Amino acid sequence: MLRTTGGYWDPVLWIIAFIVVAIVAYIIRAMGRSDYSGKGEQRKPYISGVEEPEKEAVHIRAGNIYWGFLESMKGYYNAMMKIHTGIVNDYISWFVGISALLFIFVFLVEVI
Amino acid sequence: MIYSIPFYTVVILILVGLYAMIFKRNLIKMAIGLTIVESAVNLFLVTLGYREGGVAPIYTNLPSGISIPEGMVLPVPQALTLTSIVIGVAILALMLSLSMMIYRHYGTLDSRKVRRLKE
Amino acid sequence: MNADWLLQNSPALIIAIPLLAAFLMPVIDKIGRRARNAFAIIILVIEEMLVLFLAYDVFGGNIHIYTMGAANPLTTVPAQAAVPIRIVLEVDAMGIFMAIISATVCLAAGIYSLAFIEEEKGKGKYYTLLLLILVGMLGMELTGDMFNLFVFLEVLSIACAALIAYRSNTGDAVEGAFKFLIISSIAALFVLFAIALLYAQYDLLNMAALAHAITYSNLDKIALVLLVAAFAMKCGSVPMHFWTPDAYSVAPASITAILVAASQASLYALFRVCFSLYNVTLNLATIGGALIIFGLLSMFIGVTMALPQKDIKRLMAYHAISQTGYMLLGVGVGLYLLADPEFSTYGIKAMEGGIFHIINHAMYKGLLFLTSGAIFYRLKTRNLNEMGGLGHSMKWTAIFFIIGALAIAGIPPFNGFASKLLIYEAAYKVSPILSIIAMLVSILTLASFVKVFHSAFMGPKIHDVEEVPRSMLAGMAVLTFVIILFGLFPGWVVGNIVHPAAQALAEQAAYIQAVIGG
Amino acid sequence: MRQDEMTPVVKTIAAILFPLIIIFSFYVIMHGHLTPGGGFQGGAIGASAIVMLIAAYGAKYVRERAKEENLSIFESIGGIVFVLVGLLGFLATSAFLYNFLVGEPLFGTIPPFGSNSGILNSGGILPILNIAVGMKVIGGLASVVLVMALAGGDEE
Repeated sequence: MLRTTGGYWDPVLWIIAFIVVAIVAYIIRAMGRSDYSGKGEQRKPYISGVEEPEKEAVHIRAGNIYWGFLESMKGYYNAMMKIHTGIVNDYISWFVGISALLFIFVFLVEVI
Repeated sequence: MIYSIPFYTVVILILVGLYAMIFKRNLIKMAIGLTIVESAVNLFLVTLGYREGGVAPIYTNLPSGISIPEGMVLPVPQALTLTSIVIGVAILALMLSLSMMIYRHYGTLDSRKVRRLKE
Repeated sequence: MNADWLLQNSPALIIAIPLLAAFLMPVIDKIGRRARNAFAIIILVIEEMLVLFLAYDVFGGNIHIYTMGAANPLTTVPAQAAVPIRIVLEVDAMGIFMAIISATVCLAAGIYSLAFIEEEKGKGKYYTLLLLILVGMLGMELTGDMFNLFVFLEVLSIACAALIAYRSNTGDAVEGAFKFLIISSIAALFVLFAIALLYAQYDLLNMAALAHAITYSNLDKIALVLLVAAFAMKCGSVPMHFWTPDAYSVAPASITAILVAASQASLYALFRVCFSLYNVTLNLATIGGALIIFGLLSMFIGVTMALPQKDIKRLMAYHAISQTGYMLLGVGVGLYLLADPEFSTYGIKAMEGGIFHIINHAMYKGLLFLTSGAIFYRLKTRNLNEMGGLGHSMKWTAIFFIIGALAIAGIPPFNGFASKLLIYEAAYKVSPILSIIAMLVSILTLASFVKVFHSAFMGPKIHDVEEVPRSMLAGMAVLTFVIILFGLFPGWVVGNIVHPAAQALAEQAAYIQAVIGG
Repeated sequence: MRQDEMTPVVKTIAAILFPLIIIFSFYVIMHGHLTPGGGFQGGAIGASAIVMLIAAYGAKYVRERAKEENLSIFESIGGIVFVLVGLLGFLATSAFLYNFLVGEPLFGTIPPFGSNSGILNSGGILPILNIAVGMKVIGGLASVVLVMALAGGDEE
C-alpha cells in the first residue's frame, strides 16, 4: 500500500475490484441469448448481403491514425516541424540560447 | 590588469569556438570549433594553476632557496588539463572518423544536407 | 575475503570489475563466441549482485565512503592536508538507487544482445563498449568528486557514440552518432568549465567539501547555470532535446535501452548538483521553477511530437523526452516546495514521485525499446506503415509490449500509475494547472501507444514471421518482472528504496558529514 | 613504387629515425615519475613514430606488419595491467590503486627528501602505471591513425 499526501493507493484492492467487475460482466454476458453460435451467417458484418471487403484493404496504416487530430492542430505542428530542423548547428544554438536565458533568469530573480 | 589577460583570452576563444560551431556548416569546421572551446577551457585550467613565485613540484633540478613543499605548486590543475587533453584527443579522433563515414554515405559534409533524421 | 571486506571495497569493485572486463574482452573474443558471450553475461550478473549487495547496506542508512589509493579507504582527508585531495567515491541512497537501474538495464540488454546482434560484425567490440558504458554510468553515480564526474561523463559519451554508430553501414546511424557526440562533448566542456570556476574559488574538487565551502557568489551562480544547462541537455529536456530522437532511433535497440539509463545518469548529476552541491546556499525556488518549466515543456512537446511519428523508435524516443519531463516536474516541484518549510512534506512526496518515476521509466521504456528491437529483428524495418498483424505470430513480444505500453500510460495496476499519482498530487499543491497538463500528457501517451499497438500487432497477418529467439525474450522478461513487481508492491518500494533516496538528496548535511565530519 | 609511399630518401631517414623515436618515447614513459612527461606523452611520441612510418611507407605496408587487431590487443594489455595493478593494491593491503610497492625491491626505493637528482628505481606502482598507459596510448593512437589512413586510401 502506497500512502500519498491525499490518500493511498493499493494495487491489490484494485485487482480485487477488477476481478469482481469481471465476474459481474461475465454474469451479464451469460444472461444473453443462448442461440448465438458465432458461426456462419451470424459472423457476417453486413446482414443485407453487401460483399465484405478484403481484410488488408481495411487495415488502417500508422500514417493515417489520428489524422483528424493532426489536421486540427496543424498550426502547432507546422511550428514544431519548423523547429526540428535536423541541422546540428541549430542544436548547439538552442543550447547556447537556453544557457543565456537561464543566466538572465537566475540573475534577474536576484534583482527582483 | 596584465594578469587578467588570459581570462579575457579564454572568453574570446570560447566565443570564437561557439561561433564556429553555430555558423559554420561544415562538419570538420564544427569539430575545429569544438577543439577551440576545449583549448579555451584547458587554458583556463592552466591559468588557474599559476601561482606567483611557485615552482613545479619536481625535485630534480630544483632551484636553490625554495622551501619544500611550501614553495611548490600543487599540480592539480595541470593534472586536470592533461586528462582533459587526453579525452579531447579521443573525442576528436572519434568525431573525425564519424565525419569520414558521413562523407562516404552522404557524399557531403554540409550539415544542411546531413539531416536524414529530422522532425 | 569475508563479507565485511567485500562490503567495504564494493564501491571500487563495482567500477573496477567491468573496466577490467572491458579490457579483457578483445583477448577473450579470440577464444570463441561462447566464451565471449558467457564472459559478458557473467560479468553483468556479478555487477548486478554487487550493486544489490551494497544497496542492501546503503538503504539501511549508511553512507559508504571509499578513498582511492589511501592506506585506509575510510580516511577521506589525508594527514598532511586539511581538505580531501584524493578521489573519493561516495555512495548514498540516491547514488546506489541509480546504480541499481544502470546494472539492471545493462543486464537485460546484455542477455537480449546475445541473439540480437548475432548476425552483425564486431561483436567483441560491442561488448567492450557495452561494459565501458556501464563503467561510465556507475562511475557517474557513485563518485563524490566533480572532476571524476566529468571524466566518467566523457567515457559514457564516447562509448555511447561508438555504439550508436554500430550499424555503420547505414548513413543514418553515423549521422545520429555524430550529432550525439558533438552535443555530448560541448555539454561536457561546459561542465568542465563550471568545475574550473568552482576550483578557482575554493581549490576543491570534492563535492561534499565544495558544498561545505560554497558561498553562492556570482561565479558560483554562473557555474550553476552552466551545469544545469549542460546536464539538462544531456538528459534530453525540451528545448535541447533534438539529439534524443536522432540518437535513440538509429542505435541498436539494446543500446537504446541503455541510452535511456545513460540519460538518467545525467539527470542524476543534475539533481546531485542542485541538491547536494548548492542546496543550502541556493535560492531553491529559482532553480526549482526552472526545472518545472523544463519539465512542463518536455512533457507536452515530447508527447505531441510523438503522435505523428512513423518510425517506431523515434516515437518511443519522443516519449522518453516526455517521461523525463515527469521526473523534472516531480523533483522541480519538490525543490520548489522544500523552500517553504510549511510544505516540506509535500516536497518530499513530490521528489519521491519524481525519483520513483526514474526507475519505472528506465524499466518500461527499456522494455518498449527492446520490443521495438524484436520487431526490427524480424522485419528489418522501423517504419510503422510497413508493419501489421504481428500479434498473430509474435505473441510474447505483443504481451511484453502491452505491459510496457500500459505501464508508460499510467494504467493501474502497473508501476507507472503509482509514481504519476504521487507527482499529480504534489504538483496540485503548486498549481492545479500542472496536474491537469500532466494528466493530459498521460492520455496522449496512451493514445500514441494505441496507435503503435494497432499498426504493429493488430490487423490481418501480412508478414510471415516467427517469434524472436529465447535470449531476447529472456532480456525482455527481466524488465517485465521488475515492472510487475513494482506495480504490485508500490508501497514497499517507495518506503524502502525511493524514500531513502529522496531523503538522501534533500538532506545535504548528511552528505557533507560523511566526508568532512570527524 | 606504390602510390601512397614516399621517395627512398624519406623512407631511409624514417627507418633510421624510427628506433630513436621509440627509444625517446620509452625514456619519457620510464621517467614519468621523475620529470615532466609520463605515459600519455611518451605514448603519443611512440605513436607519432608509427604515424611517421605510415606517412613514409604507406598505410598498407604498415598494416601488413602491425595489424589493427594486434594493436588493439596491445592496447588492451595496457588497460588490463593498469586495472590489475589497481586491484592488487587492495588485495595486498588496503585501497584501490594503493601504492603497495613502497619499500619493495622493484621500484620501491624511497628517495631522500628534498632536492636530489632522482632515482629511477623509485615511485612504487607509478612507473608500472606509466608503462601501462604508454602501451595503451601507443596502441590506441596508432590504430586510430592506421584505420583512418586505410579508410582514406579506399576512396581512390
